[in-house]
Amino acid sequence: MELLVASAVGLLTAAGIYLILRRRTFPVILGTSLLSYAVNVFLFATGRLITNAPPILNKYADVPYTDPLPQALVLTAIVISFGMTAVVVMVALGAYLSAKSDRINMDETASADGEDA
Amino acid sequence: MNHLLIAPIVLPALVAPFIIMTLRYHIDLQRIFSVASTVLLVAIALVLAVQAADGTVQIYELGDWQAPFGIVLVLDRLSAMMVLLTTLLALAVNLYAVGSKWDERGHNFHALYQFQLMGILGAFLTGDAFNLFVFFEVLLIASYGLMIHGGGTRRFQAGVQYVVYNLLGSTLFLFALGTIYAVTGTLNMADLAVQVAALPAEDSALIRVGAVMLLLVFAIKASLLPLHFWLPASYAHAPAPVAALFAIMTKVGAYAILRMYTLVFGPDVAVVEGLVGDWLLPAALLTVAVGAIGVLGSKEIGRLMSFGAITSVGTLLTAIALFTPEAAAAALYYSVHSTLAAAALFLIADMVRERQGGAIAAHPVMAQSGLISVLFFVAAIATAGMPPLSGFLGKLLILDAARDDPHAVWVWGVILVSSLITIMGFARAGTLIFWKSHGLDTSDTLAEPEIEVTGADQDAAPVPARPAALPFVATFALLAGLVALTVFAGPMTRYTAATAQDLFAPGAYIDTVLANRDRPVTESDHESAGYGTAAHGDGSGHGADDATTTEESH
Amino acid sequence: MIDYAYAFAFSCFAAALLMNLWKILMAHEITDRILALDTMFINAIAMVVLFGVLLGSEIFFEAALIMAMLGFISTVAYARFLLRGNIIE
Amino acid sequence: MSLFLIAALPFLGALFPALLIRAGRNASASSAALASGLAFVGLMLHAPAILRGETVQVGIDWLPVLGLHANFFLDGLGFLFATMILGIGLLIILYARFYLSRQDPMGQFYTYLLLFQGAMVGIVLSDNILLLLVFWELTSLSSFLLIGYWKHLPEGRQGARMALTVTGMGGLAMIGGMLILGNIAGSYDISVILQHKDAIQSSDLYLPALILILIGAFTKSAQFPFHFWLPHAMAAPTPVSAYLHSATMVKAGLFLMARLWPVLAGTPEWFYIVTTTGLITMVIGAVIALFKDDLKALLAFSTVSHLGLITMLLGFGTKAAAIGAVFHIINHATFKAALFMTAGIVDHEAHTRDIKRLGGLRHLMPVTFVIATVAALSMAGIPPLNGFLSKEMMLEEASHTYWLQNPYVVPALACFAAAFSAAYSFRYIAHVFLGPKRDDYPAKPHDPGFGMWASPALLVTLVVLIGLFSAKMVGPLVDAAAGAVTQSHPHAHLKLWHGVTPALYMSGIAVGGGVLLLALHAGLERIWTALPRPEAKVIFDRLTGALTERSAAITARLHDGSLTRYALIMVTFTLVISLFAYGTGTIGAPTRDLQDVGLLPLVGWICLIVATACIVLFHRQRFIALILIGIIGLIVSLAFNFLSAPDLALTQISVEVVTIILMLLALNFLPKQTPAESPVPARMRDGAISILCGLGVGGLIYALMLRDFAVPSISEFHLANAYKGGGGTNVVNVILVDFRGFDTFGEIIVLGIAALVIFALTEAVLSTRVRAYLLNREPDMPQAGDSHPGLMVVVTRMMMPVALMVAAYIFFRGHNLPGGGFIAGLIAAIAVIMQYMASGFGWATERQRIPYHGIIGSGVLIAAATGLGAWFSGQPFLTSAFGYVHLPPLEEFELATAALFDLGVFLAVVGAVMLALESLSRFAWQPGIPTEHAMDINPARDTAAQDPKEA
Amino acid sequence: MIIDILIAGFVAVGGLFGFVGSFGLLKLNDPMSRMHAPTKATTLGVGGVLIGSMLHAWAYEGHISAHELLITLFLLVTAPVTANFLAKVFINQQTKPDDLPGPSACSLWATHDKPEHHRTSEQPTDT
Amino acid sequence: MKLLNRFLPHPLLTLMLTVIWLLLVNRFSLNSLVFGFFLGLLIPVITQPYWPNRPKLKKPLKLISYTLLVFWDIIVANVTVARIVLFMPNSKRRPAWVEIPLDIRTPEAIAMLGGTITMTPGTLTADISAQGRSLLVHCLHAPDTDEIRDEIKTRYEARLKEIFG
Ligand code: NA
Ligand code: NA
Repeated sequence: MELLVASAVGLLTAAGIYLILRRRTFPVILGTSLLSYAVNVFLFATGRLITNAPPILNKYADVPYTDPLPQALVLTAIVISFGMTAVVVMVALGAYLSAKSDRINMDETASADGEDA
Repeated sequence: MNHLLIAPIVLPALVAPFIIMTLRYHIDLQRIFSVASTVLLVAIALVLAVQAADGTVQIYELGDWQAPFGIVLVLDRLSAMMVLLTTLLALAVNLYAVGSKWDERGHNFHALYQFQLMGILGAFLTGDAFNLFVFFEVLLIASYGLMIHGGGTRRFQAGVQYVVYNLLGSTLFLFALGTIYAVTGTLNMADLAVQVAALPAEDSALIRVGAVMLLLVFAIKASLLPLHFWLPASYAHAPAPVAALFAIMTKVGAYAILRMYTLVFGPDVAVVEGLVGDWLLPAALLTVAVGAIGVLGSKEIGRLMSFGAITSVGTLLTAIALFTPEAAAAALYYSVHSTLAAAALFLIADMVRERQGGAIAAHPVMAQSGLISVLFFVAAIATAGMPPLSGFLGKLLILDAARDDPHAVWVWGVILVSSLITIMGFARAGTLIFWKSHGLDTSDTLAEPEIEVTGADQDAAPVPARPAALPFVATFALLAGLVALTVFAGPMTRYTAATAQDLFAPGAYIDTVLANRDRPVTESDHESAGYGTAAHGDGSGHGADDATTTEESH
Repeated sequence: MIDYAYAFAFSCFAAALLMNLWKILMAHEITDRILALDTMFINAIAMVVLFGVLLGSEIFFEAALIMAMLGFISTVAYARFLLRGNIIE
Repeated sequence: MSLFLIAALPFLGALFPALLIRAGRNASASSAALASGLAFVGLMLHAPAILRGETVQVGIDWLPVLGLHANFFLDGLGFLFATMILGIGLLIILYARFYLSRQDPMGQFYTYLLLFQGAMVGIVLSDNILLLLVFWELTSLSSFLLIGYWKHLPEGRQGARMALTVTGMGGLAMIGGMLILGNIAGSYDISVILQHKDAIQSSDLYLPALILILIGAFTKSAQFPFHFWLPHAMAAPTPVSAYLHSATMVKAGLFLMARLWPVLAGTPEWFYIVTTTGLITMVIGAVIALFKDDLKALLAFSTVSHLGLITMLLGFGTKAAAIGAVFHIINHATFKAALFMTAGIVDHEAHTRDIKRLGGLRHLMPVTFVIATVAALSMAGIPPLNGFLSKEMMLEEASHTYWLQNPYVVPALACFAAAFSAAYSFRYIAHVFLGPKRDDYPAKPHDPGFGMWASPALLVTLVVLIGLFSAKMVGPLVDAAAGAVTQSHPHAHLKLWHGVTPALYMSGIAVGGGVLLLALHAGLERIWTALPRPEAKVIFDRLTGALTERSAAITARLHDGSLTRYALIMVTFTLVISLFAYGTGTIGAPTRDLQDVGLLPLVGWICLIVATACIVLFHRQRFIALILIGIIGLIVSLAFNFLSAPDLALTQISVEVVTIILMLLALNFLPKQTPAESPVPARMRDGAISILCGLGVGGLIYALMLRDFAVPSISEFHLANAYKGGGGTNVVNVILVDFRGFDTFGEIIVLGIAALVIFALTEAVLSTRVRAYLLNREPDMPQAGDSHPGLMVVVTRMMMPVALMVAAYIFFRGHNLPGGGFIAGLIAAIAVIMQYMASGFGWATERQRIPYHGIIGSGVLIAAATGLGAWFSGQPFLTSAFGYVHLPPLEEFELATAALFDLGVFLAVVGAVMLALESLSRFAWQPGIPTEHAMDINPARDTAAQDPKEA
Repeated sequence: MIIDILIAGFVAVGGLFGFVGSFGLLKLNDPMSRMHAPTKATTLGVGGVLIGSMLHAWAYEGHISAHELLITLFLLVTAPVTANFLAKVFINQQTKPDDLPGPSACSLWATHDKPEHHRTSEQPTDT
Repeated sequence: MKLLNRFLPHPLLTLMLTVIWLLLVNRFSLNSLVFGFFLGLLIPVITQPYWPNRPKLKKPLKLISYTLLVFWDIIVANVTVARIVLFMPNSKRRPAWVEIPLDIRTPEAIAMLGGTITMTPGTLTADISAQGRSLLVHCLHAPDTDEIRDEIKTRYEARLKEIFG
């Protein structure tokens, strides 16, 4: 089980990074999405894996519980990364509509010229 | 419990939603509330600084949950100083934003501004690593909004880059926190200090990875080479007051490095032995060099200022990377200086841009050229580290602190040579912008300053008519801060030296934070039997049924 | 016997999931891809419910409920995109 | 007068001229003179004590951590320099009042001048080398302003920048040297350092310190090879040149060498570096000066030469040479300042400084002629003027100095330079003032008013008097100053006639040689012009130009705006550093066993892996990539369910759907395909890096999962106390709203900000020409006719109350079972989004009563208010309270403030999601679309519309 | 025992229908037909499992569990909308007005009712 | 009656929501009933603007028998579809489009019919005419399209017409 989770995290990370290294905003946003899946599962897995032990206290039985803390952290992380994704989508759209290009790289050298060495 | 401790976070967190809810269409009321809130923050920060000045560490246990189980805010000399610095900067910049009417060029400026402050102040105050992440995100997302405030193509494009780069940073932050939690089982910084110090040295690889990833996250914020690439475009294209406020953002990264790498992963912690020594200092020195080269090679005033900021931050990181109390004290002094100086530079750059565009080239003489050139001159010598201002003293302190380091020659060489290059760069820019204009025909351009929209401001909202004195007051205030920092260098360095001593002997911090860890939880009047068995994934329930669990667990 | 039934049902839904995946990847028609994703959601609901039954736990109910609701919304969103480009107009 | 006040007066005075210029030029000048004069008087009050050989000291701690103290002391050396700085300063102020024209901003001039004066006084009074450094660099800065005073002249700008660059560089080197010096001596206080000669000279760091300090001194004093900036600084107005390049700035370097002479001099290193430099400078300066046609350039190179002379004397390291140096400093200041002023007068009156265009002025400007002649003769070393006296002393010392055991090098070169010195001095007289009167002067020259010639006249009076009555006039001063330099009590034998000494022969040769050289000048000049020689300015410009170009190129290349590259560098750097961290540590054995893999996880894993891989493969087809993202979200949610995280599963799937809606809204406007742009090698490189990162991250989490916590996690506390202290059985929810409610507070603020940002951005974009583009935009896919299908509208209408019911359910049970405000908020938002999607933006917006901004704000405020409520019971922010209420006939139920906090979360989420989506939707909204009906096709409506018509 | 058989039966039949639904998606050879299989079979498959779950709760947990009905209801209500939308996508992308039996001689199906498909001289009257 | 209308503006919806709440909490208790009823009163007020012109049911009780009929048909439909999917070769299958002219006019009724068609044997509502006077139905296997049209009209539409009027 651990191997499945670890390999999935690894692949999501790899795919995310590969897409972030593309040159248009859309694949880059896809990449950040994948990366946030990867990191959420990563963070979740730091509580170690266990089935059928949700951290819902049971009055009637002495049952095992998984580590609730990483879950709470992941929840926070999911929400935050949602907010971030929403913003990046929006900024990218704004940039595309203004520039009529969704290239993510900009030409920084095309600034004004000075002289008089 | 001293509720004033949380006031710097709660106050903006109340003012911002209030502005959003009720004052969305009343810019003047927004201004009043925003400025009033910032003034109040300054007052609070002053009181906190006074309280922290004698070295007492105060904690604020949120939700009344004792550390390390709940989130705790910690006020010590360092956080008090950074909070005060932030609020002072924020006030000046806020006045500038109001005076220059930058706040009118888009929506929600003041709400975002307050949220930004909340994030920054929270980051300085929190004693919990994950909470630090949350505040980083608050300050980042607010900064995204502020960065693209007012719109414009270039600003959007730079905004996308800024956001994406920082998203990568945030992701790395979570990887780091996950790793650290998975090894130590805790998130509280003081508790981490205890646990990491007790880790067996023969099982160090994983915590080392976590620690170094965390450092890289902070290094991104601090714009350490080669993680600084987000900075030039973002600062150059951000609205001026925002760029000026951003001057503190790099310090958040520097602060976090200093905090985590003295408290948790301190120089004498066995498991992180030799982790950063070999590369952090060279990287910091390269940052200085690249910044200086950038200053000399910039053709646009915003970029010039950005690279000036990079040089400063590189110098700061150089001092931090030495990891000695003396160097840390120098770094703290220098960080105050460089924050004010960089902010002033961005505001001045904006004044120039407003009047003649951003190109570093000759233009017809602009309105208030003399006054602005004086401001530029002062800010430039401060940034370049020329006497008599605090930049010089800060650099001297850093050079002095580096003298016993084996790499002292490099530190001295790079900092001094970079200073020269920076001086050349600023002199070149200043003479072109302010002096060369006098050689041009000035017959009909004196009356009406020509506003040349370049780069960042394409198709942005039209620039409003010339503002009043407030922008100058704000800029003067920042420079006056530099002067004060110079004149009162003695008391100031006594404070930073004491702060640095605290940092390198974090016993008091740790003891204060963890003082209540064994306090039992007050029983509610309800039945509680049968709860509380923990099994961290191995399926075999262990741990007791009640509050005694906590006593056993640590 | 009941265990065999569960095992059978699990296998059926697992197979269904894999078939859906295959269809999503290999379909020529875009409608088939969306349809397959929708079906995947429904099969997943079944699995969640089955899993709950197997563990005798009720905590999976909400997940199933919400998946039913959200699977629908996302399918409609995909389809609307293809119909009008604009999913909210 | 306190030394503090003396040092501060010029700085304080600097404030006034700029302010008083509105009251007139005289007021401005007077205020400057007053400040200078007061300081001068204050200084003179100390004269008796100083001339007795005493020193005056004051000090306060400025930066004790560093050892930077604001300590001042006044000894003979300091007194000598301060006297020159303030005295000549006064004369310059007077001279400048008449020199500057009406167009020149005089207030600025005096402000800069006084700033400079203050910095110079500071240098010479400092008893702390760090303090000295502060003033040192201040002179660079203020002289930068003075040299660039005529902003409209490119030479001014360039000269100023060159001066700043060169002297700034020297200053920075000196910082290094001073820090070393201070560290060897254990103090930065000069009076302390001067006690540590042996420690300093025996230190390993002596040579580096010496070199660094000397670089500072040499650059400032324009010593070879840093001499080239000085002539270019002549672009400044003449008063500036007269002040900076006769008495003050260039002498700062000499002052420093003299100041540190007791601890630095006397070693072979010192001798060879300083003497040689001085000698070379003296010779080169003298030779070049002869061939300069610009009066000020001639004087500038003569200054270079004389500075070399003094440097050489200091380099000799003997007491007598030091006395000579001190004496020549005085003499040079008097005659050179006077010469600069006369050059200024000539320029002012004749409108040219070109010697070739001058001549015969003696007839037109007799007063100026007299002043210039006396000063020039002094410079030439003609008795009985003061220049002769000190030059004699120099020649005397040179005559018995061995250079590499060679007795002839120094005297011969000194004599050679002296001859050239005499020659250019004579040329200044002969080619400017003598000769026939010309009729082609650019202007009609005549003697200026008294105000302008008073200053040089006073100076030449001194030249004469010092020459004649040297012992009386300056004897005590020279003794005191030389005493300070040599740390002894020397007695200088200043007199005109020393008898027939080698020096007298050499003087004679020099004067004779000078006359000869002047006679041969025309011929020599042809040779000089024909000689190839490096032009320092060209080299400097080329160097700085190249440096600037290179910097611009490097900067542009590094920061070219390619996020792709930035990200690649960041990822690679992170990977490398992390691997380094891992590799330098050691890893223990696993402590946990692997868990079995069942069918379900395997199938889920396959789906996830395949979908992820396919996203990479098909990412160019953006819509398909979004569908694949849907699979990943689904599987991750299932995995959370399977691995005991029901809350996460709910959150993941809800967020997933909202995200996809968001992306689809955006994709509508974006290109639907991504072009293949990166070349194959780049893709392979990216792939390799990505795979390595994936392996790293996967390996890391695998290693972590196989090991237990070092100590039990803090979450055991949460499990143990969730119910007892937090009142809930869903521990994750209790952590979110109670144990770590502060995180959640931050989290909803993040969400709220995100929505605000999106809103603001929409407004920003739609307020530009993008709006017009959007209105005229043709859809890039074939659109179906029916935009709001009735089936969907009906179903969503029915579902809305149900969905809200579900949201309420999820909300209320969250504290004890999976759920909570966040998920409930998303579900409620989705219920509303359904209306937007089914019935249209306009229709749904019209039905929205409360602005989403308000919902966000109220959510955050409710959460904050809940937190603040705790203050009223004396508890910290966010302390929760809960209780159990029993109202018959109802069963007992729980009331918790955490629910109120969660309500804040709920509202913030609803508001944020809706505001974000609504903002995005506005991009597509066309104002023309009718909004009164949700359904495009509604036969009931049509029938109703027809019926009245038929009736 | 009987209840076990019932549970097992429902669960197994549910599984079978789930399989059939997805298999149909693969097997059926035209896009419109493929929409039938998951809409109906998969929904029923889930229904079977849900009834099994209800029975299980009643038999083993000792209480009547009816919330599974909600999920069933949800699926039943939403499935037609999904199918409708996908069908419209198909009609929009793959067909022209003439490929379908017209609603009447001179009108269009809603999906085709866009400017470029309006037949000339048409008068929008239905039966 | 007026008073009742004031406090219970949407009795049917309130009832439905209360039942849904009880289903959601899955344990009957007085608390749940009271709270569910409270929400059942509240939520319709919030959602009211989103459902204007809510149709009045003429014979609401007939809805129950209709629902049962459809449930039964769904099960039959699935067996039919399963047989076709599993055992009928694609070559023998006769998919077809069928137009169903509509007599009902209420959008809710049409939607219900459309939903019913989709969930019942071998048919799927694909589209509606531009004026909403007929439905386009796709049949998975329809050797005789007229028969299908007639069955839909008699079995379902007639009943819905009764219910909605
Ligand atoms: Na509490
Ligand atoms: Na369906």
